[in-house]
Amino acid sequence: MIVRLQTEDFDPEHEAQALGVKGAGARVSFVGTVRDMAADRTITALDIEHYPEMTKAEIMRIGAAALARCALLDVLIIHRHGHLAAGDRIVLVVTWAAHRKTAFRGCEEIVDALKTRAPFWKKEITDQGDIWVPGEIPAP
Amino acid sequence: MIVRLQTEDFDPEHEAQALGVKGAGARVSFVGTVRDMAADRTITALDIEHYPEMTKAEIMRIGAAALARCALLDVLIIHRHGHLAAGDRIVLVVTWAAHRKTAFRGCEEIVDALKTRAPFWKKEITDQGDIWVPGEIPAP
Amino acid sequence: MITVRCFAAVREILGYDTRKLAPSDTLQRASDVLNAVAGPRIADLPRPLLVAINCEHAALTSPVHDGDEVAFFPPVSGG
Amino acid sequence: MITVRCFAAVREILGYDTRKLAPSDTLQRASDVLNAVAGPRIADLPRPLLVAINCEHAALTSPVHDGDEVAFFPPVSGG
Repeated sequence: MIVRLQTEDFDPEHEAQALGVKGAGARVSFVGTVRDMAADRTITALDIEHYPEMTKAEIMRIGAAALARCALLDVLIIHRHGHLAAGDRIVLVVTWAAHRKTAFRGCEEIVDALKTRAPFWKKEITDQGDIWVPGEIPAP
Repeated sequence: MIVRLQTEDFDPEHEAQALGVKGAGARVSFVGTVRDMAADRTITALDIEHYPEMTKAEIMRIGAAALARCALLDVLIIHRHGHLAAGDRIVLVVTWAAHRKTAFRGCEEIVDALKTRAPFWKKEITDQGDIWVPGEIPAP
Repeated sequence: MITVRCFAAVREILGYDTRKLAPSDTLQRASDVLNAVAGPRIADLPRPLLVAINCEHAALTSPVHDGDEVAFFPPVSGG
Repeated sequence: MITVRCFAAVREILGYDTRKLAPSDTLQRASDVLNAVAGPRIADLPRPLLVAINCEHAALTSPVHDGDEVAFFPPVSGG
């Protein structure tokens, strides 16, 4: 399992290839990007704040849980922070498994967990001013 | 929506970028590859037969159904046929959506439908002889 | 004419991939076409057997008309 | 010492990102730490308010010990 936090962009295919996972019949990738519109406002940029000492540890816990629960062969998670422009990639989650269902399940579980558990906070820079993106409340 | 059938390999990221989809917050990709092991046998290659006149039409129907049902922004499906080696890519399905849940739902629906509806048949070339891969029976 | 197409194990068992049949009153449904082309080897064919008519999934009970292409094949395995 | 960290809207409202508190019998739980650092501005903080202790998610009722790092922040938004 690889977990990386960075300010720079990444190439999803290059990163996935670099892991050199063998024997997987299925690979599922999620790429999240900065949207340029939300409801009534135009978004020009996104400032992503995080809790450096906690972020990597929490993402490792999220990845390890999915790895075990979904019998994944490997997991790659790259998350950016800092100042991003509309259209920029924010996050990459790749899961490898013998079969498609577990690869899909693992990837979606990780993305869901990032939303509710990984300590990032996003401020949208919009034509209506700067707005904190409301976080998602974890299920009890 | 792009649907392509080919014998040659493809680069997943290059193909996805080429569509130039704008405004998607989420992109989910599935890459299926030829496994090198299955239960007790070693697989060296896979011969994929298909029904050329039907295949593209059926995949277009599958993609269009997911596009509408999951409110996807766009869909890309590339499927190979012919003689593939263990580890080779077989299929790429990419879905773009405003939000992650619909992108995941759409991608998985398409991959599931390819399994049960797209007219491909796979013969594994293994150390135990050549074996037709059993197809999946569509739900009634 | 009715065009019959066979794929994968069906093709291997019946020994051809394409055949033409003259339309006839005895060829009302896809199952009639199958009986005409398979004869006694019908027992050797994989089950379930899938049917497509004019490149769309159909059933053995689906009606067949002059000019149709009727295909028989085992369950598919795309993706 | 107990280290207090504040993020995002919590940081903006309280006006600092890190503070140190001397351990005391009145600082038993994360909620006691919050009261000590927020004072009356506690009413302005976003709800629900999340808590982490030593870089793991915790609750306002979780116990706090000397040497702990206690963080307060709004619901997160990764991915």
